[in-house]
Amino acid sequence: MAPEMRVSIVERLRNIDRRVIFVLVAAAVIIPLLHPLGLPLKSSPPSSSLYREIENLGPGSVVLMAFDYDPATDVELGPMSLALLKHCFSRGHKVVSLALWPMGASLARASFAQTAEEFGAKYGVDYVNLGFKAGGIVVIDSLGKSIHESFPKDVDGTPLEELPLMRNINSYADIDFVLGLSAGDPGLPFWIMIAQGRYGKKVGGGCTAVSAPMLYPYYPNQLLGLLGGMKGAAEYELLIEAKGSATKGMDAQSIAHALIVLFVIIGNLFYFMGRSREKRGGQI
Amino acid sequence: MRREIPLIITFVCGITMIIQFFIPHWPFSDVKSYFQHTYMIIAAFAMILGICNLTRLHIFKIRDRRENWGYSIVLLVGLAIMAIPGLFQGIHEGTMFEFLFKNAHVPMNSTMFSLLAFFVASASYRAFRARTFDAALLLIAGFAVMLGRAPIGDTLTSFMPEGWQMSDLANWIMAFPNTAGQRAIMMGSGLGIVATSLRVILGIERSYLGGE
Amino acid sequence: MRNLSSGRSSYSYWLSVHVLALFLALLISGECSAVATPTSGIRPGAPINPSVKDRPNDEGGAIEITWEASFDDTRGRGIVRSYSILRSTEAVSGFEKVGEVDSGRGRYLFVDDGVENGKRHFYKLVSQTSSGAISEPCIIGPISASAQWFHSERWNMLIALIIVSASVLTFISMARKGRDLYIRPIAGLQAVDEAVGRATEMGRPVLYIPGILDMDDVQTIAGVAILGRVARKTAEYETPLTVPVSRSVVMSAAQETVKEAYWDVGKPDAFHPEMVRYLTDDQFGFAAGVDGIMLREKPATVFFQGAFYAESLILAETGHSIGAVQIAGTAMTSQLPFFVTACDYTLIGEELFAAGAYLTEDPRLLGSLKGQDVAKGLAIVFILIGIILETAGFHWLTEFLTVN
Amino acid sequence: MTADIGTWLAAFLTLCIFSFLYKDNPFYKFAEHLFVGISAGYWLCYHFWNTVKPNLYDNLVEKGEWQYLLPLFLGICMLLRLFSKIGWFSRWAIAFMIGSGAGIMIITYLQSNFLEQIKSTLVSLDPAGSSWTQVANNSLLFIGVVTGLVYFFFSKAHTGITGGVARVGVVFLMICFGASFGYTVMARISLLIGRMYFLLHNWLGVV
Repeated sequence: MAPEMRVSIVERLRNIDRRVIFVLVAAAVIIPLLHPLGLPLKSSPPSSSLYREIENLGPGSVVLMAFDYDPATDVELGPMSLALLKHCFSRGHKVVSLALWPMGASLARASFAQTAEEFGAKYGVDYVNLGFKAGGIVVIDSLGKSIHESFPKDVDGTPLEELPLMRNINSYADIDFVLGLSAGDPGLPFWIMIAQGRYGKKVGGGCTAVSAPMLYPYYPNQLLGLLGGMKGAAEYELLIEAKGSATKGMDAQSIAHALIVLFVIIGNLFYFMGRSREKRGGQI
Repeated sequence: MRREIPLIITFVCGITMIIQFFIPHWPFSDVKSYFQHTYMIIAAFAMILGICNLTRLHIFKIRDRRENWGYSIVLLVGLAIMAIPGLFQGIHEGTMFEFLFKNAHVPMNSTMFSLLAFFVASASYRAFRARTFDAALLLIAGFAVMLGRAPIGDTLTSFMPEGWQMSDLANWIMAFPNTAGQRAIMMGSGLGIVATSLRVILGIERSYLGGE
Repeated sequence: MRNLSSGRSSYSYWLSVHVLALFLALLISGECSAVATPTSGIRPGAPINPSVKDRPNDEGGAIEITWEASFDDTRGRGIVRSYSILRSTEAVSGFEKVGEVDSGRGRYLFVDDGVENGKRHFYKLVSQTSSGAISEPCIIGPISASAQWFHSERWNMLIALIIVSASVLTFISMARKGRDLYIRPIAGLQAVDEAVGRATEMGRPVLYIPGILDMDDVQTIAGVAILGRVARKTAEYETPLTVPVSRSVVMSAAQETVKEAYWDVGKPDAFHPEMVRYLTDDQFGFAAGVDGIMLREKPATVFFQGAFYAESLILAETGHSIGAVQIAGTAMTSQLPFFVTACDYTLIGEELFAAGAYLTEDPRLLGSLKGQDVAKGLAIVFILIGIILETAGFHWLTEFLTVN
Repeated sequence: MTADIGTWLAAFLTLCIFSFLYKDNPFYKFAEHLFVGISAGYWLCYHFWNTVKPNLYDNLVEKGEWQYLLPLFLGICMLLRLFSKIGWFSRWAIAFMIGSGAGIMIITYLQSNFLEQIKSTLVSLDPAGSSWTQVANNSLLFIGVVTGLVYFFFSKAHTGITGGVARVGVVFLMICFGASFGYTVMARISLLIGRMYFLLHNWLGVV
């Protein structure tokens, strides 16, 4: 190949239309979703320990599940909520959900709708959605006194007294495990601080990949288990042997990572090739 | 009057907020949340100003038939179909507001957010280059963390002993050099914020009131 | 002020309590846990060494109850499921439950924050098993809650505040008196004039984004301050300026600032309030809107000065795609890498706050920068001394720096 | 393929926004303007139902807490901007926000960005108490923080010793930027997967 031609190819690749990159990124995500590769996945210790904790609760235990996120992070936390609910229902646990984020209540509703039927769980008997309440840490603290006072009605406006499950549940004392799914503030750190720190409850949960490093220091002493980002959700799906959207997403995640690393390498390669030509006085 | 009263208000509010941190006794115990409520309420009223500004700009655009004026109609319609039911019907489940939030706002919001994946890729290709020594360091650190955070990193370095693999390198970078750098930036900008706030409270920095 | 706030001062009250309370207290306090008489099921041991005190450094209304695990807690025979805390204004009767804490720890702390200030209270503490058997009660008190006038654990903050403020204010006053202060050049700021000039030559507008947070954030204040200087330049050169904002209050402040700049330069007619445009409070709605403005108005120069989150890269990459010169500045550490890689110049952290001072060359602002340097120097000295002390095994400095 | 009208709307708008990646086009312009309009409407209602109603109306009218007349007054001051002659009243409200914001910032940042950070840097360099790698890592942390701080000195030119030390500081800053960059890449990809999954699963039903 003539050196001039090589220069022009290198030069063209150096200043490649970024839309080519966009197409490759899209392909790296779409193709693995359509045709899963089944790359091996193993669960990390924080995920496994959360699984063990839920597994070891006696049947009929009450799990308080906090939906502290909104639709923007549903992609990471939604699959976690489904996997955790499936696990709880399959073990015969009762689930009480609430939300410290306004949109969390309807996300909880959607997650229950996708899981309850499969396990024959009935609203009001096996699970209850208390809905949203503003106030963050204050709400978490008030549950130690009385859930009925903080949430007199459920998400649909039904008084709690009319829900059989809630007749015997009134404070942390009646709850066996607190699961927090959190996208930020208010979220898991507050549950750890109050429910675990002050009331001695067992606390575990999930968070977005971005906030995982902030929460790792709490594991395993204050936080009994943690699912970090979509990978954490996929690990939990693996543990309960029910593959869902997170598992499907994992292949895409690996391929996309590899692609970006490749971009960095190629970008630098062409950069240096172009530069060495420059030094020799070639045309840019 | 136009200049002095705002400066006095800034000073009094600033000092009060500082004092409340040191005095747990009433009335200072309630000051923080009261002030927070107050400025949330001011911001909510200011929202009306913003909406007026937005509406006026686009009404003018339509009136003057400026370029792309048709899209201004789309914007105003979007605003109206969200705000009118939202204000009168409420924002709970089952309302028009909630339908639009779920099926228009959320998908557009998430899609805008997900554009970042594409931009991260193009920035990696275009700008993540070892042009200088500094840039090379940035690149190497980024590379190590990117690889170390995905299963692929450890696969590539599986010949290394336990504790010396890619994920360990990533963890080490996050824990030490990264923390040190972050901390220096945090301390510097923390001081910058403290000094700027001090100048604001004392009325030395007053550009927000218009001019020096 | 702090009557009854500690166990020791409550001792004097102890003597004056009702005779029956004294009797009960003597009977149970201390080793009230040792008794474990079986009634219905096995009766668990009571909590050990219970004590109460007024919660320190608060506005009153709260009492702290502490105790150690019963012998039958999970560490012992493992039958205690939880501890109940009951409160009354009398020593023998009228107890009402105020809380319950799960077992499984060595030491316990419960805060009862529903107490009236200055009123005497007694507490009853019992441990209970899952079958419902309860221990002998421990009755403690009396105790009353009170408010404090100074937070005794915040001396460190007060001292730090005084030191930092003093060094900043001293140099401001020195600068005011005409003392010459050297300030090193910062690359991004020297480029400001050039960047505005470029837009003028190309006949394209300048786009200025003062972050996405509200006016109560100092980064926004710094961003609006720099906007003032940039607006003077665009007024001088008669270059169009567009300022999209995502908060209405920022819109008002930015309008005032730009208007003032145009008046100062003597070009009031060139100012239009529409230069500052409110888009939406929404993070990505704002990003979408700004992207649209960039693509259609094709600014030659883009400034990002203020607080930015994830939208930083969306904006910076779009700005790059239209070939604009981009000058960014933020103290958001998570977004700095994106600005550093995608923009031409980036003001890192503290440089954003210094920028206002640079561009005006107002001696008072320069003095404040010098004061910040002194504070940084002190921080370095502190770190050096602290590390020597830590290495030598003394931890008091580290403890002193802990803020509660 | 779904028959749900909401999902169709969401899918259409998703594709409109994605079309931006190709170039600016009528679909993107449509979605962008709709998005700005809808989100402005959303935040207006959000502030009304989550701030004005509970914090102002309920406190003032329902509970009769007269101290909430002040926020009402300042809010009205803000609105006076609509009338250019008395628009300067709005400065009172702005001054309130800026003043109280600055006060709270001084405290927050002095604590979290200054004292706490100094404290976390006070690590032991005693090899007797910890391993040599620990001592090396701790020294690195300490050197990074101090040299990074020196970089931010404004009143000293970056020449001579100061220049050398600041140079080391820059090394740490660059590593820190690289690490944050690499770290964020991962989180961003998940978002894209989420959107693609929505299109392929919820809308088209092919996955």
